[in-house]
Amino acid sequence: MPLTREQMAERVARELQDGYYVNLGIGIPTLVANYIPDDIEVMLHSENGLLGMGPFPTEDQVDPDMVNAGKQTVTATTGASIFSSADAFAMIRGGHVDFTVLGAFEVDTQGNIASWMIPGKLVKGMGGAMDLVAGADNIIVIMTHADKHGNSKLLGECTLPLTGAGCISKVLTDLAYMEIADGAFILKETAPGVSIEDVQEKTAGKLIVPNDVVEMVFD
Amino acid sequence: MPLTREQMAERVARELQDGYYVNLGIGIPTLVANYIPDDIEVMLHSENGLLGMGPFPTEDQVDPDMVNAGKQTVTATTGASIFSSADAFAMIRGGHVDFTVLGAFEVDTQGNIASWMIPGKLVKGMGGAMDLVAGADNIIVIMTHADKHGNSKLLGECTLPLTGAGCISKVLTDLAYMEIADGAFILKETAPGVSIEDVQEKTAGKLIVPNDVVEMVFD
Amino acid sequence: MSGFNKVVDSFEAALEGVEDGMTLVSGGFGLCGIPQDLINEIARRGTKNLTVVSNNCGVDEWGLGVLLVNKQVAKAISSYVGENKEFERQYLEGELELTLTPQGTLAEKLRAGGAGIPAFYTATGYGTVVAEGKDVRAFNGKKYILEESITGDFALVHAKIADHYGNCIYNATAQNFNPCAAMAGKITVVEAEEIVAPGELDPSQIHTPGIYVQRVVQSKAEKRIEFRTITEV
Amino acid sequence: MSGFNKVVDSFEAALEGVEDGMTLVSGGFGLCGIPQDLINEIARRGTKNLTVVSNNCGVDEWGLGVLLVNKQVAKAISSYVGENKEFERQYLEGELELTLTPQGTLAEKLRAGGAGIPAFYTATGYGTVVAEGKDVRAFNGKKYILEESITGDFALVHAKIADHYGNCIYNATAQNFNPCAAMAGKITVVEAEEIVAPGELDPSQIHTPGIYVQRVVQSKAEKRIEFRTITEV
Repeated sequence: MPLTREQMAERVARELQDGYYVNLGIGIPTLVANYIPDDIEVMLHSENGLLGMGPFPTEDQVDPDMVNAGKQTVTATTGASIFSSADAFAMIRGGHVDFTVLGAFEVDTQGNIASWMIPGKLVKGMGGAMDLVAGADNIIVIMTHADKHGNSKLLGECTLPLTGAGCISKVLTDLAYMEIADGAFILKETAPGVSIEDVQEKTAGKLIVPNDVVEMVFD
Repeated sequence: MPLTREQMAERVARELQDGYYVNLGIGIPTLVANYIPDDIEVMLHSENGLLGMGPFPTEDQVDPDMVNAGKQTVTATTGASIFSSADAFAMIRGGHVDFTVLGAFEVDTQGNIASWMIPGKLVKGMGGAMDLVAGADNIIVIMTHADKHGNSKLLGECTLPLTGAGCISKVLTDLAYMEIADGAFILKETAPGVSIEDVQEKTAGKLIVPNDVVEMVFD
Repeated sequence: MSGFNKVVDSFEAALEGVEDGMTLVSGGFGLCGIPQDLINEIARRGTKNLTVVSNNCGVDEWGLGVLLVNKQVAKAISSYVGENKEFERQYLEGELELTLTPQGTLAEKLRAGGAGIPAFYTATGYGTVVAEGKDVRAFNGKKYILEESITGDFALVHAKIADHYGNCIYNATAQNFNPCAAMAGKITVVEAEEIVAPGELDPSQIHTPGIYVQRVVQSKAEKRIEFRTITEV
Repeated sequence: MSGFNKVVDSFEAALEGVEDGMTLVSGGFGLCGIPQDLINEIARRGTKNLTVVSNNCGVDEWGLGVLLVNKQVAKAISSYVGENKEFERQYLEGELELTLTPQGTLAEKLRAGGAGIPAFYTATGYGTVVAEGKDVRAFNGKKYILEESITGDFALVHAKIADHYGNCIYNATAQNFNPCAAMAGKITVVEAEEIVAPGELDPSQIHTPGIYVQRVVQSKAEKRIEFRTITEV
């Protein structure tokens, strides 16, 4: 069975370590915050200028001056800091954020990522996505393995305009967890009940299947 | 009579306007603060991170954490702000400081300035001088017209290593006030009792003497 | 008062000198921390053919969207222009020029503009359309592109507190692009929720020193929320 | 405690991992805001062949001068190294390498290093010895030189207050190069006069967010004054 959105978030959350500063993109990546293991602490970085993003406010706590990078009302955690956009991106660009989770339309075997623009559709802008992919050392892309028409999103070469070049080395899809190295996707884990052949069939880019592929386990 | 140090400071202070942010270099330029006209207000910028430098502290006010760019203990004026060295030089480099007064060893008719290094003597460093001359739009150099051996410090081409190239357009010496334009010093004012010939004699670089040179007046 | 008293008593006075064809830099992120009163005054003046530099372009009837509806904007330099139907329409019909700029690059361009740094290298955008026509250079084996700084004829800023000298403090994440915008304006105008006498603010706790600010005016507009998200208790 | 508790209980633990040949970035301006306890610990360890990046190099027996006397410094990157006889002697005898860097450029190089900007253009130094070997480029008719950023293996920082998470506030002009140094360290160590629990500091009033800081230690050294200048009353 392909992973649900929640399982994808849960799997990604296993990459978190105690003391990590983490930036979660909009969409499925946001769900990762729900699966932070109880025995560790992470601080969420929001690129509009907040380190230590807390949960949504209660009605009483709502403050128009307190939003996240998705422009949603949020709170700050204990020990948070707040700063300018230039400073927020200095943290990203300077590699100070330990872990970044992003969605994408396509990823390829060169570590390229396309996530912001589909030609012919209205361009709304890249926001902070280009900064995040170029600045972070440790990025995981989280997306479905194929689009709704069944076309693979894991390619030999991205077809859509890039968000960043050569900057992605980890991809989690609903079917598998893969790393990118030496011009290929390297299969590391499959979703429960998903066969290696299923993954191969839906991966358009070169896929290397080592001997030690494991099946993910969820409670 | 050549101007005294105090008269030089007094003459420079006449360039100040109400609301100016001003950076005063070490030495004679510091004295300018003593001649700020009563009917205007200026704020002094100190490049170690203080806008709104006040007088030296009384014994009771001395704080090792409160110093100026000369590493002297100082106070902050009402309405001061304090910031990092990077921010302090952003103000200088970005042209936000309205008026800068600096000493020099030599100035030439190309607007070059040499003020930080005499070959053969120990090099202590340029500190913030190169940033100040390159960043400020409105700089006045204040120095003696000739060195103690009688050699002119106003040259066709600086002989000492430069602090900045093409950035000086106003020079006040103990003999005269000059502007620099079109490859020449243009005499604007002479010190009381100093003749145009005196100035010409001690100016090695090309000196233009317009018809409207005036003599400075001091109370 | 002294030449450092930058407080003006009307939005009209605050924006005196804004002319057709100028570049305006605006603080704010979405609808958070935007200089709404100053935007409204630009609308009232009807100034045309403006270039606006701002992370977003507001929504249809709030934020910079007010100027879009009014057809005052010729060009936008932004990182994200969603949530705005009028923007879409004008852009698709070729009435509006748009230069999309990555968010961090945009913030840094403004800070650099204010700091007298004409250009800097960044990895952001390397290998993408953003890099087209820009210098590429490797440092320590990694590729970077050269980005030039931005300044504006006017910068519009929203602060929580400003003193008479223009020293500003921002509230919470309403800080966002405001300090960057404040640095980048030839004339920086601050609308503040509260205006205090010099000396009221701790010198070490000022976000934007007054040297960057030319005018201060009392703000009055409501604050709107773009996406109200709530934890139910 | 959590992985964000960065407080260590000794200077030895604070500087674990400092090795011969490393680059150390230090905050401070003259003797103001210097991380004296951390400098003393480097002296105690006797680490050799260090490159120190700091606006000044202390005086003969205080500040980084302590490391000079100890012959631990191979190279200094500074803007001004006066007030230090031992520095003079070592430099003149060829024991010490010195790269003089304009003060504002040095501050910006550290900020850029921390911000992931590998290089930037500045007018500072154009036409001088500082420009030798550096790219020159014109923007809007003015000439600028390309300056590369600096990072250090360790950054040593002195703060007034730090919380357990490494969020820092500096006192008065003891701020100076400290926020720049904090950004530029692979491992940034803060000595703080006061250490408080997270939540004690206003999030909007933090000078250096904890993300830049790896270790925090209680400082104890006295503060010295380089030039005590007094207004007689």
